[in-house]
Amino acid sequence: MTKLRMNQAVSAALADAMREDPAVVVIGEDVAVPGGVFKATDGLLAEFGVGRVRDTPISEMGFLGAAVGAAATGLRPVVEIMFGEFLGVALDQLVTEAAKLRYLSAGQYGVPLTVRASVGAGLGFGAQHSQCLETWFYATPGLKVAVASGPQTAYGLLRAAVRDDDPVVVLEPRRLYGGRAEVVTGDDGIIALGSAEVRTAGDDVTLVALGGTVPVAQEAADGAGWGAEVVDLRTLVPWDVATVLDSVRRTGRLVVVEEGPFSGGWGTEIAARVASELFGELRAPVHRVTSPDVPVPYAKPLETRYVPTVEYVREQVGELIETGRTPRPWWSREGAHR
Amino acid sequence: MTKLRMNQAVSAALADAMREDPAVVVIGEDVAVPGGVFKATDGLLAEFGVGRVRDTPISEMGFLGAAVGAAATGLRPVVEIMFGEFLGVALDQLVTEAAKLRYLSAGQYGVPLTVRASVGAGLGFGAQHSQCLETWFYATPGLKVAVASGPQTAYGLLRAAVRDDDPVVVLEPRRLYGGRAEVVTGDDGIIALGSAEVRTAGDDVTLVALGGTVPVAQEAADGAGWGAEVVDLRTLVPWDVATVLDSVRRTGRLVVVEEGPFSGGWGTEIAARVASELFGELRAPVHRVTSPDVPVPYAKPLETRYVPTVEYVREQVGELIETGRTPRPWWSREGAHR
Amino acid sequence: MSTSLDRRVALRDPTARLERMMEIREFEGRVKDLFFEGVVSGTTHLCEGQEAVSVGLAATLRPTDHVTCTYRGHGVALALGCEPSAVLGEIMGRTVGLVGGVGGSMHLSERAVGLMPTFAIVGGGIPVAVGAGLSCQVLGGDDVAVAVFGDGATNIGAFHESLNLAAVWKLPVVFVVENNLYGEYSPIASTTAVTDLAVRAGSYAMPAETVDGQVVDDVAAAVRRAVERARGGDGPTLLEMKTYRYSGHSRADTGPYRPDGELEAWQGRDPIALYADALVAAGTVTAGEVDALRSAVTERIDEVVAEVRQAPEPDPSAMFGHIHA
Amino acid sequence: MSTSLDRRVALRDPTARLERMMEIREFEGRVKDLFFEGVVSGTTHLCEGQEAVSVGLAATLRPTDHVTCTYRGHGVALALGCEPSAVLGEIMGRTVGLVGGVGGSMHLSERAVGLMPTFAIVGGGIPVAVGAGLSCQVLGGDDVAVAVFGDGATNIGAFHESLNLAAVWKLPVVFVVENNLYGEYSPIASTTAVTDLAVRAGSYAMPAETVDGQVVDDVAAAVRRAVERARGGDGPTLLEMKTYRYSGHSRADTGPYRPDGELEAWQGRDPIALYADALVAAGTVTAGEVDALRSAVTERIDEVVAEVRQAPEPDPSAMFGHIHA
Ligand SMILES: Cc1ncc(C[n+]2csc(CCOP(=O)(O)OP(=O)(O)O)c2C)c(N)n1
Ligand SMILES: Cc1ncc(C[n+]2csc(CCOP(=O)(O)OP(=O)(O)O)c2C)c(N)n1
Ligand SMILES: [Mg+2]
Ligand SMILES: [Mg+2]
Repeated sequence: MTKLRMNQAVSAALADAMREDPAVVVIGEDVAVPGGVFKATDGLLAEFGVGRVRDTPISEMGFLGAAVGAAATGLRPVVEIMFGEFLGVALDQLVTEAAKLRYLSAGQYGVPLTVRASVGAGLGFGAQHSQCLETWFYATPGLKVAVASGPQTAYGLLRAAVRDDDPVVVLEPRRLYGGRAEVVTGDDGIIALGSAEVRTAGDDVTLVALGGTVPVAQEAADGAGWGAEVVDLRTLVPWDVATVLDSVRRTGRLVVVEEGPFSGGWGTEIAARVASELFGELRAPVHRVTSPDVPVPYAKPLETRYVPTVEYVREQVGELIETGRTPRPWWSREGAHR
Repeated sequence: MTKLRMNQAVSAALADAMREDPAVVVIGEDVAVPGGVFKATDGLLAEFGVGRVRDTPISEMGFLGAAVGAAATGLRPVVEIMFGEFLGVALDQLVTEAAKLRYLSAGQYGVPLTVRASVGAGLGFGAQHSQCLETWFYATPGLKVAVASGPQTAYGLLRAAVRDDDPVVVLEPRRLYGGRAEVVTGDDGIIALGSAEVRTAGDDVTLVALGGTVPVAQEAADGAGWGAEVVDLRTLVPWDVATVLDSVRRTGRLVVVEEGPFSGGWGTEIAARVASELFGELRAPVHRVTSPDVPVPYAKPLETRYVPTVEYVREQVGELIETGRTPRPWWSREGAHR
Repeated sequence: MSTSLDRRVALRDPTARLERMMEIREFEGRVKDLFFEGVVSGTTHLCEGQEAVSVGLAATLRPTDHVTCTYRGHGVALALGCEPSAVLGEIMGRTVGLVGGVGGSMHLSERAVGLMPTFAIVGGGIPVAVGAGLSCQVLGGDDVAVAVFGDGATNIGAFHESLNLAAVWKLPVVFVVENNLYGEYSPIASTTAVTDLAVRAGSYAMPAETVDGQVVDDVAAAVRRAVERARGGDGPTLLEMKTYRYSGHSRADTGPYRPDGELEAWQGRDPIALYADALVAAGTVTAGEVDALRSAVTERIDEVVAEVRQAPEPDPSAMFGHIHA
Repeated sequence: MSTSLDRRVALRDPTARLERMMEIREFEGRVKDLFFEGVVSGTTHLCEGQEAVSVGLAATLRPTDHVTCTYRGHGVALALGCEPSAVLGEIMGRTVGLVGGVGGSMHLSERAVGLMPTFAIVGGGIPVAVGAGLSCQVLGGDDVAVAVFGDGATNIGAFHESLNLAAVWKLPVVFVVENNLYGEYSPIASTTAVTDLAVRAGSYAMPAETVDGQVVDDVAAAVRRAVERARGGDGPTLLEMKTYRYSGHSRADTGPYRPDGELEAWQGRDPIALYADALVAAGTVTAGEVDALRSAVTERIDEVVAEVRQAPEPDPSAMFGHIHA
């Protein structure tokens, strides 16, 4: 075990994957010589050379598409999309090509492709560099989506994604890159796709969090007067329905903690499924604690308020438990919304 | 009132909008001289000329982006995206640019842009030309999404979209283009965005449908032994929460009828919200009748089975009402799934 | 019966190239009939008139080279070696189809002959070919990748990004644009700022050739030059094939937007007639043998059609296969 | 106090152009200091060294022309006329900012001077300028649209699609590429198949010019020629401005990837020094006046910084404004 920042955990995962399999190549803007703008590919060029670690032109459609073709013909590419938003110029290759290539070739061609993208607010990058965008990948059979919540999951999910024989998107909340923690590397550190982690035991509520909201939910639960099972979903597609249902069966309450707009957020999938499957068994309505329905604002006090805070999560969950009713979000309470 | 096919209703709406406002221009591949591959822009070139009705190169990012710029500077463009999938090469301009331009200019620039796109299965166009893709537009404050369900809604929603001062996506289920019905044109035919329509009264269940599943849900309800309020959602973002809640309060049961994969489908938004808001008031779990989690298959018997059929909807709803429990979908029943 | 690979190898022989062009022509005619009969659903994009490009290309490439192609891919598939019954089976959505009927006319694939799943999104296959070229370069050996696409596709961003990337990385890729003068119903000049597309290689300092796409051996020779450059490590080439599609864009389109006489002028340089004449002139075949070839092809395709008509449609369970590994 | 429009009109005067370049230089220096001080959050992309492009452009355009620009937009905003306090206010996330602080350094906008919201997605603003040009063409009048973007952006699909579309539709658009030799930390030759970007106009049969981007009046003259063509209905032009950014790409980047001496060589052709020398040589100003100008600018920016430091931060309710009409 070594203590690593999350970006170091990513580069450690890539290095281990590249050592394990010579077909693994790393492709992206400024990933080679500069080692990545978030330093998540640092050191790879030195160890693996220009053939396997490649700086690209600014052309996400081109190099993501190239990675799809390379994956179908013998390589195992890992593409860095510096900011998740940039998939907006390349989504076709992921959703309409990569995810369907195996199907449309009756299994003759697979696409063992991993796409890493940084996501989320918190670093003051403004409305076009701070979104999470998980739903872009929804309703796409053939595509898997995992989300890192810290150094260990960044390492373990990425290793699993690279080994996976199908396209996997790994989202990395960029405000967590600098956070440091002990990381188990090697095979023991690999986290199977599709498995959630129950991080704490508690009787009153299940908090399902993902990526950047995992530390928030955890901290909210830690100091609270109620007991929570905090579940790090880790993989969003396919998500671990069994683990979440088990947990909610035990606690009787579910709160999904999301970064991103309330309307149409990824958590609707979790909420809809759990509410139906556990109909009649819940002690309170399923609740989603989210950001408001606004683009991510820049000014610090605004951005800070945008992402659910520890206090806000604690307050919302507390009220849900206490009243058995859905708490109103902060923006409808304070009359902040015009 | 005139009887129009849905594609004719679209071109009638465009013609009326262009007569009303000289700033309205129509842009897309083969929309001018050929009148659109689905003949949804037929006759516009003859009436409005090459300045306002424009055939484009095959470059969705380019001409959608141009429409964004034109909308911000005085025009009111309507863009045809021939197949919804093609937004995969241009999504950036819609989600990351158009939807945020007003915000990022503090209201100095608005984007009165309408994007029409054909969607859905049923015409044998295969996996890359048959998807619905609604969730690509989810969680994007600033963007509205409407879906036509026949000639009247195609006319009325499009008129409203063109008048709207913000970007609106209007999805047109392509298998409905040929269907004919009476259409109220002019101001009386305009359908306000954000308003659902309760099409029939019934005591047992609310069926919420959208676009291509509206006729299916309607037909399923018509011949059934149970009574349904069939709700045509019409606008998906923002959806008419009040109307749906009212209806479900009356019936006590909600079934969302969706074309597209079960996992991550648009209906999770409706299901999650209703299940939470009406917690404790429902007689059965909210149920989603959808397509299976597969890419849209080509062969006729497969494609026919992919979209929820009238019989399947009827059967699923019937079982929900009878047992009060979530029916299993056909693919898990028949062991069709490997 | 011959295998796909046998069919591919056969193209070394000029007479086989003539025959294959005839086969494609005959095949496309049947697909059109079957579409109008209503037994082909959805859409079809026929390539009559462009046979020399497909066959010239296939005659030059190895089966281990990688090809990405578009929805207008029946001819390329047949040329590369795919069995007519498997191609028609796919178009008719039958279990005997190349991918079991889940793909359809726009989605053909056979790995044994290097045909990656054809692309229904314009430009979608171009970067994918670049990636296949990357595999060739990184994994060693001297296979190459080829992207086949239309004139209209040269206006989409993926074209530009792909050519730049292939040039910068010096990848073994050949870009083959079938300039058939139309993108759907729009003539090239209405959508494209230059109509000689080889010019566009200049933006990438890439070698380019303009090729008479109606002459199969000219196509083969140009492809050979480009492929040799690629195999030798000298990077990508853009080949513009001047050609023409006799049918309209797709389905029931008859091409009413075409100027009078244009189709006829191109038919005057029909790739099959040109090659037949050339082979007869060279003494490779006699006129009688040409007729016999044509009859044999017709008969074979008759059989294929009969066979595929009888072939079973897939069971719903087929839609659940091959989504994940 | 002067308005943005006054500041714009002033640029007709050579001395004002010199002063504005000084202002931009001084401004960017302060932004860097404030970033390191920690009072500017997120990111900043400075344009020191490129002042002549911004000012030459602004001196030529009308306020009713439309400009799309990138995240590296402080200089363009100031040149177009935006008040330094409003630009800095936005960068520091204050209510006095151009868009009230919700945008930040990458999102500046002021309609009165034609500045559309600047684009943080590479290539995002290029088609948007084409669309603004479409408005000009369809609505009549002779305003034009200008897209400003970097060398790296010429590799993205939107560049290609935009130039083709503008050419085919003969739109009044000027494409201005600031070729500063780097895209982030990557030198142009490592990502771009040609390094003289004016070449790329050839793919669109579009006129192009290569311009010395360090000489403000050369920039202005080239822009004037292109704008005249556009206003006259003769369509788009590509202008390649050869220039250089003294700072690194963004934030704390100091540009360690640059070859030794490169920065110094460019500083030897500093746009402000070149113009000051030229104006002194022409007798337009004296050396003493140049120094006085510089001091005045420094003082003014001092005041601006002091003012913005005191300006209030927005209230959370600000995030709910301007989402819909
Ligand atoms: C991104 C995208 N835009 C539009 C289409 C619709 N479309 C299919 S084929 C076609 C024309 C393509 O023309 P060209 O590239 O010249 O190829 P050809 O059909 O002539 O072989 C168009 C516009 C598409 N499939 N994908
Ligand atoms: C689509 C997209 N890809 C990548 C980026 C990240 N990025 C921001 S600036 C930049 C470099 C752009 O270089 P250039 O176009 O030369 O402009 P410059 O910064 O030199 O002014 C990159 C890669 C982005 N913002 N958008
Ligand atoms: Mg063509
Ligand atoms: Mg640059």
